[in-house]
Amino acid sequence: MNQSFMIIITVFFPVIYGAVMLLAPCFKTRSSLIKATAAGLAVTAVFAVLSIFGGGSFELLKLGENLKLYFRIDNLGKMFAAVVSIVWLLAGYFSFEYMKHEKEEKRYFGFYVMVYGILMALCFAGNLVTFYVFYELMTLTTFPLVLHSRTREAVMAGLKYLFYSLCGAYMVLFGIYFLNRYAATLDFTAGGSLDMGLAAGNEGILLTVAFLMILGFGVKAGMFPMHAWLPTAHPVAPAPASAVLSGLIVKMGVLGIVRAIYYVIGTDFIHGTWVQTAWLVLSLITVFMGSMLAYREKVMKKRLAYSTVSQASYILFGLALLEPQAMTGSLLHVVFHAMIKSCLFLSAGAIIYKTGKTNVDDLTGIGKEMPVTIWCYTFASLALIGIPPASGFISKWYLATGSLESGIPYFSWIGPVILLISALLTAGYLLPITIKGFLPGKEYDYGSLKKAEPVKTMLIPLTVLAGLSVILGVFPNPLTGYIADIIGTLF
Amino acid sequence: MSQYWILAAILLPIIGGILTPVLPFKKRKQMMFYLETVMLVTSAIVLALVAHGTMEVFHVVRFVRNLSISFKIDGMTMIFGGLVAVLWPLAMLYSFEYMEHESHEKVFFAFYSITYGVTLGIAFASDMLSMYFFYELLTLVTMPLILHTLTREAILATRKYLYYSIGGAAFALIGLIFLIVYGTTCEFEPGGVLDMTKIAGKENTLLLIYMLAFFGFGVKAAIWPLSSWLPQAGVAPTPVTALLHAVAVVKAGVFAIIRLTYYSFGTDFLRGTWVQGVVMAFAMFTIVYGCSRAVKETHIKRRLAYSTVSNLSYVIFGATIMTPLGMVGAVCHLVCHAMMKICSFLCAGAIMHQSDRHYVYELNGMGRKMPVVFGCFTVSALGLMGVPGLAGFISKWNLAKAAVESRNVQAYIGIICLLISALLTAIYMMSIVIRAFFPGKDFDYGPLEGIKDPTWKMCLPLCLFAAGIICLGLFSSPLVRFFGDVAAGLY
Amino acid sequence: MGPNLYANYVEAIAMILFGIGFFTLLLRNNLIKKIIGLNIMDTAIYLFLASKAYIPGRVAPIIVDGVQDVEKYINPIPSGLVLTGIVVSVSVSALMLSITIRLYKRYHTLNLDEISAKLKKEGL
Amino acid sequence: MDIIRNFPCVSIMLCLFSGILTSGVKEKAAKYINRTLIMTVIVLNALTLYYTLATGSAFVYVMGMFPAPWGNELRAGALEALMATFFGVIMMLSLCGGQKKLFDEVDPAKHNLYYIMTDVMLASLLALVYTNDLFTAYVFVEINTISACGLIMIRQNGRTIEASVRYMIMSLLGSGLLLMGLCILYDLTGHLLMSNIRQSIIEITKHGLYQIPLAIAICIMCVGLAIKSALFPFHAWLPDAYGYSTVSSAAILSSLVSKGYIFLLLKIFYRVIGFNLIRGSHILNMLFIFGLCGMISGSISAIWEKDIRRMIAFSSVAQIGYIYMGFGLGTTEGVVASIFHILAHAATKSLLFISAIGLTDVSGGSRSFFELTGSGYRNKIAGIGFTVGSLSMVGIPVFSGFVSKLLFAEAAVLHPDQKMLPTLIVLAISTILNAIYFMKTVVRIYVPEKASVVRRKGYFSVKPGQQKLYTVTIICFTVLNLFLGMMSEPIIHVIKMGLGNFA
Repeated sequence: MNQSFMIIITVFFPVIYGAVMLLAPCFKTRSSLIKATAAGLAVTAVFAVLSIFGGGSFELLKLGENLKLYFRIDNLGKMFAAVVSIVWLLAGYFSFEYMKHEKEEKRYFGFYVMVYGILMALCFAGNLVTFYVFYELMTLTTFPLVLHSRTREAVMAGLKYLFYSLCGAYMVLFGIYFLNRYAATLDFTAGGSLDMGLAAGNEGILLTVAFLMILGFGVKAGMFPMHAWLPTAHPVAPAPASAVLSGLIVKMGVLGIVRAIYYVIGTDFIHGTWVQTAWLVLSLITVFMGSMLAYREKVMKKRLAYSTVSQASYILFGLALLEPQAMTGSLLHVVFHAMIKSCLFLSAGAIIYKTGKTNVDDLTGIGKEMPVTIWCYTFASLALIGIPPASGFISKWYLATGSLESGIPYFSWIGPVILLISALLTAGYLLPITIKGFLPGKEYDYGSLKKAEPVKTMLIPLTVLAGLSVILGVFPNPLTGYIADIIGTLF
Repeated sequence: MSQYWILAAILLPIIGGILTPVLPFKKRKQMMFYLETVMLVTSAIVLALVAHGTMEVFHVVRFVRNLSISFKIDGMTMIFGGLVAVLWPLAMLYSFEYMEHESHEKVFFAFYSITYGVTLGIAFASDMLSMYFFYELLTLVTMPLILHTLTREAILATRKYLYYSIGGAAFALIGLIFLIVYGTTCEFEPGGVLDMTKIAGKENTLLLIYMLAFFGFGVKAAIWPLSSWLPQAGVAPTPVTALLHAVAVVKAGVFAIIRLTYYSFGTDFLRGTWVQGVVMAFAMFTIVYGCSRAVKETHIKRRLAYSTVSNLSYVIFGATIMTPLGMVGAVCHLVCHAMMKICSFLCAGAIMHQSDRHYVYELNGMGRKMPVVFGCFTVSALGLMGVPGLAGFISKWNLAKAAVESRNVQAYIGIICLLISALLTAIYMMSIVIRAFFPGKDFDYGPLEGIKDPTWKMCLPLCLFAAGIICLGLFSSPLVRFFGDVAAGLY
Repeated sequence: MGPNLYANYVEAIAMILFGIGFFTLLLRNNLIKKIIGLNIMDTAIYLFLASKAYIPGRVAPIIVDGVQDVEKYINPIPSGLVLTGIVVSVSVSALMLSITIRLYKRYHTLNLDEISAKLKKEGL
Repeated sequence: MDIIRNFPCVSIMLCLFSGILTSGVKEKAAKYINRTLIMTVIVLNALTLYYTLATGSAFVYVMGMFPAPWGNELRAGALEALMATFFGVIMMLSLCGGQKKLFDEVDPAKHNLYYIMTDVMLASLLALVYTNDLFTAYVFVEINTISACGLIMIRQNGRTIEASVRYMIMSLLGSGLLLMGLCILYDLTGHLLMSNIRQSIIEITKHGLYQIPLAIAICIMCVGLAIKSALFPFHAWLPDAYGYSTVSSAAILSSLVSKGYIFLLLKIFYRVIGFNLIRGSHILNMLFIFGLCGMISGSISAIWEKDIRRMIAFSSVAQIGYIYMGFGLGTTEGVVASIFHILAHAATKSLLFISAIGLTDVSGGSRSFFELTGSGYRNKIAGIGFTVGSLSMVGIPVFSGFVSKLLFAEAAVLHPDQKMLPTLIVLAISTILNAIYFMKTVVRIYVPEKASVVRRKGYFSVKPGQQKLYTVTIICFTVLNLFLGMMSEPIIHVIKMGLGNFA
């Protein structure tokens, strides 16, 4: 019991803690606020670790019959929870320094702590309803992070984010309504729990439902055609926020799809149907389009956001193949991309923080000013492009092989091609910064050069993340092994 | 014996109201005390009756032959009566504060409490005629409340209200006659009272008549195209708009429709006929229509009124599914919406009363100045959006569940309407919240000086309602089970 | 039709007269003409009644030399009716005429439409 | 007990004689005579009603020595007695309510004329109700016309005189047709007593003789009476006649005179020709259609009307439409509904007229709808009266109008063939229209007028105490309305029984 109870603490402690932080009139000085936040995050992390190792399940309360809030920790959940915790803590640590030049930190940190709890809840959610509940809450609580700066642009972006997400959420809700009828149970059961007896004769509507759910969760994962909010919303947020948005919140969309398709509807049901085809098409379009746009984008954070769009769809593509290899690839990419993208955003943040430069073209010689940052950036980019032995390579390899093995006509070979192209594009939009940064060319006057290396608070997260994104690539086996037995239950 | 308590419950507020202008009150306080006592005593009686359980019919006045004014207590009575009994005293408390600066408030309060009695009459009515009687009476006693300000537009609004309602009642009367002639009895009985042997061969006429009666009652339930009186009636003082045009009057219309459909004509007779298609289609259209008008509207109260229009049609939609589950959904939303809408209306009223701002674009930054009011408003807004954990989610869940269970394609489309309207709801409610809390980067709070939360008389009801919304959202299952029993005809 | 019509030509004429009177009363604007129409109408009815009362080859129901059997006399009741009718119509015409005089004194015209026009002007 | 058998005749005679008597005396005495007369009439007929209910059958009173088929007869059944009593009551109340106005508007020299007229009017009404002889009926129709004309023009101004002329002309047309019709009937049957005509008509129809003349006769009579009772296309004379005469005349005319004719028509249907035969002929469909048109057009013109009294007058056009519609349904339920509506409408409409006058008085005597703003506060009792009347007309439960509407609708629902839907729809629509113009007025009279305007226009306000008689009248009318609305059961029972006795 106490183990299961730990889940509840993990979920609700940060939420309540954050709420208190928001409402409490204390925190005169900044340091006290920082301390409070740090404490909150740390404690939550401890709880998280405990519950990850504890496992177990817990039913909180019934909102209505089969509307129960139910938590269960399975391997998938553990993996996501681990990733989330790592990135969240690092980004948080980064923001202690970064947020100095933003106003109203109290609100920021308050919500930051809250969202941590909610993400935990999403990872540990035991059934679709619970997942939906916290999915909505995530939207609402991350919303203040997005429009933190409260400029008109930020507010507009925030609204866009809100309404796109709600739109997606309601598609999902539509799905849930039907699954509640046609699924034996809404609890996540590996391989799906669709009641074929009931489903017989209603395949049409159920396939629609499946597609809507993919689309709905796809909103968060920035899948075409519902991707438009992402490049607007991520950049306006403060850098750490955009790091976690791109690194983690997007992944929650992915998690949602995995849960819905692999754990409720079941892969067999949509295998080879128009839904799978549509899904593949959409994800491939997104992959290509995302990197194209990123390539043409000049503002750094926007460029990174676009790259998120395309990278997230790598994962979706892998899932859409409904095939173990590819699935492995996707889950690996979830982990790697989380590390990499947050690393990239954080370094971008560091650059903005120190130099205030946002446009890519201004960054000539930046490598001289802040070498460590740019080195981290470079490693991360290499990983994202997929240069062996860096991590990205592994995941993409699995994806490619998976797609070739899947034997789905056309897509089995179109997929890898597009992945390659987009990899090239990735190189095209990430590396120039490094190159220009270190080799500014001869007309760059070194006189004006001044060291602008940020303080440790910022460097540590950067280096850790960059390190991880490489090391995980070098020693992928524990991770792949872990993922293998997740997948073992699915296929 | 306790039968006479029903009479007491109905007559007490009526007599109390009539006495209000007559009694010589020294101070305003005395009148407040007097009225509040009347309200509370009445509510106490009603709740006691409801708790006491079902009760046989008893006749008060005989009109013609078997037609009489008679009362009984059954499931629907419990629900509606209980709801009204809970809401009324709070709204009364609120209106004391609100009406302080309005003129000739004695008359106002007189009719306000008379209306209470009449509404209870509708709730307790045991047959169509009695309900029709109180229904007409309701129109008349609420007329002075809308007329209250005596401005030109108030007069126009009143006229429109009268014409619409009385005209509607005329058509309802036709339905009543048919029930008298073709029914085995005039009493309300679960499953309907039509005498199948009599109507053999006349089915189509009866369906037509049902449609007429439906739209007749639909006037008060503000179904398109008969809805335009409701936003116009917003000229009335806010307590009126809140209580009558969010709860008493409009809900009486919906209540009547449920009575008509489930207790008089009987769903077995109506289900699957063309008339079901028609009425459901109208309900669905109204759902979307109301929301979209609300989005365009900038006057706060009118916006809320339009949102009422659409939410009422949620209930009607539930009713027109014509299955027990549908009725559960309908009743559930009837209750939840009452809570949420009265809360949001009272908030709007508080805003107007404190700051005398009536338009949405005037609300920038008010959230800082009136945290309690806007907090409650946010809760109700989220509830209306159907955010999980709040009342709205539960009722929508039940509605959608019923729709899915009914295996009726039109109902499926209805679900989509629900979700679309949920999105629109998000737009028109959240836009207010966001304005209030995130007025924009360089917004000066200068003009807002002196605006603050109202006194406890206003805040207490608000907070109670907000709390109610949350409780309904979290612990609704016993209530829903009760509704289920009611729908199953156990009460 | 033809012989039938010939047989009851009196009734036919009565009907025609009635029609004339009726429409005069209805359509004429001049009050006096209306009254004349009224009288024509009534007269037509009396004619009708009288013609009904008379049975060829019988005598008026006045007792001369002792009562004889019923078959000998014509039907007396219609005559009675005619008398009553005359009384009524006389009184009615009298009333009409008196009103007409009043109106004429006020408005110096007998044309009903003109009178109403003047009334409108008076704004009563 | 059998002495009661004489009461109908006695009451008629009383009226006529008191009319003669009145002409000799001062107006004050005339008033008392008139009041006492009406009271006695009410009492006598109430007793008759009681008697007929007790015996459960109608009785025939032979006038003079000759038995049928030669002599002249009265016939009293439950329905007749009810009608007579009710007419008496309404007339009483209308006179009381309008009395003050009468003093203001009519110069004292003419008062006893007025009372004579009312007496004669009452006599003719009773005669119309009771008589069993068609020709007598005709004679009293004419007397009725004359006295009505007198009532209209007792208030001497151009409008009333013109109105009375128009009224005269239309009703003369009507009575002409009626006379013609009954002459033809007499020609066909050789009888004037209703019961005898009935038998011989049965004979005729059995042998299938004279069908066309019979049809013509029926048609002419119907049209004649329809004209006299202002059915839709023939209602041109009505608004002025009701709108400009002194108020009690208006009340009496609207609620009694036209009803008398309608009742006569009913008797002709049931007692002379036989309802089955009527149902067979197409005359009913004609009446039905005219009735429907009347319901709509009357209300619409009322909505356009700015003069409140004319508005009420137009509304009675609509109400008469209701009644004919009920006949037109051609079922017993329909007829019952119509008869009940005769009562309900009589009670309501006179109430409306009388309270309206109270309202206009406190609004500077102007009858324009817009001047009435806030008059409901200046003259409370009148305001209440008007509201009650309006609600009853709109058909709010517990008021008389609701019950009659209920009955009409029920009759329509029970109707075998396709007349059902049109009836129901038109009922609903006309209800809406009623609501529109009556509620508009109610709202108007309860919207307080600005104090400045009140001062400028010199409006005064009246306490209920100041005009006791008026107040009492209004209260009586209200009670009557509520009685009809809530205790309608016995009355409907009487009506049904009376119809049973008719045949």
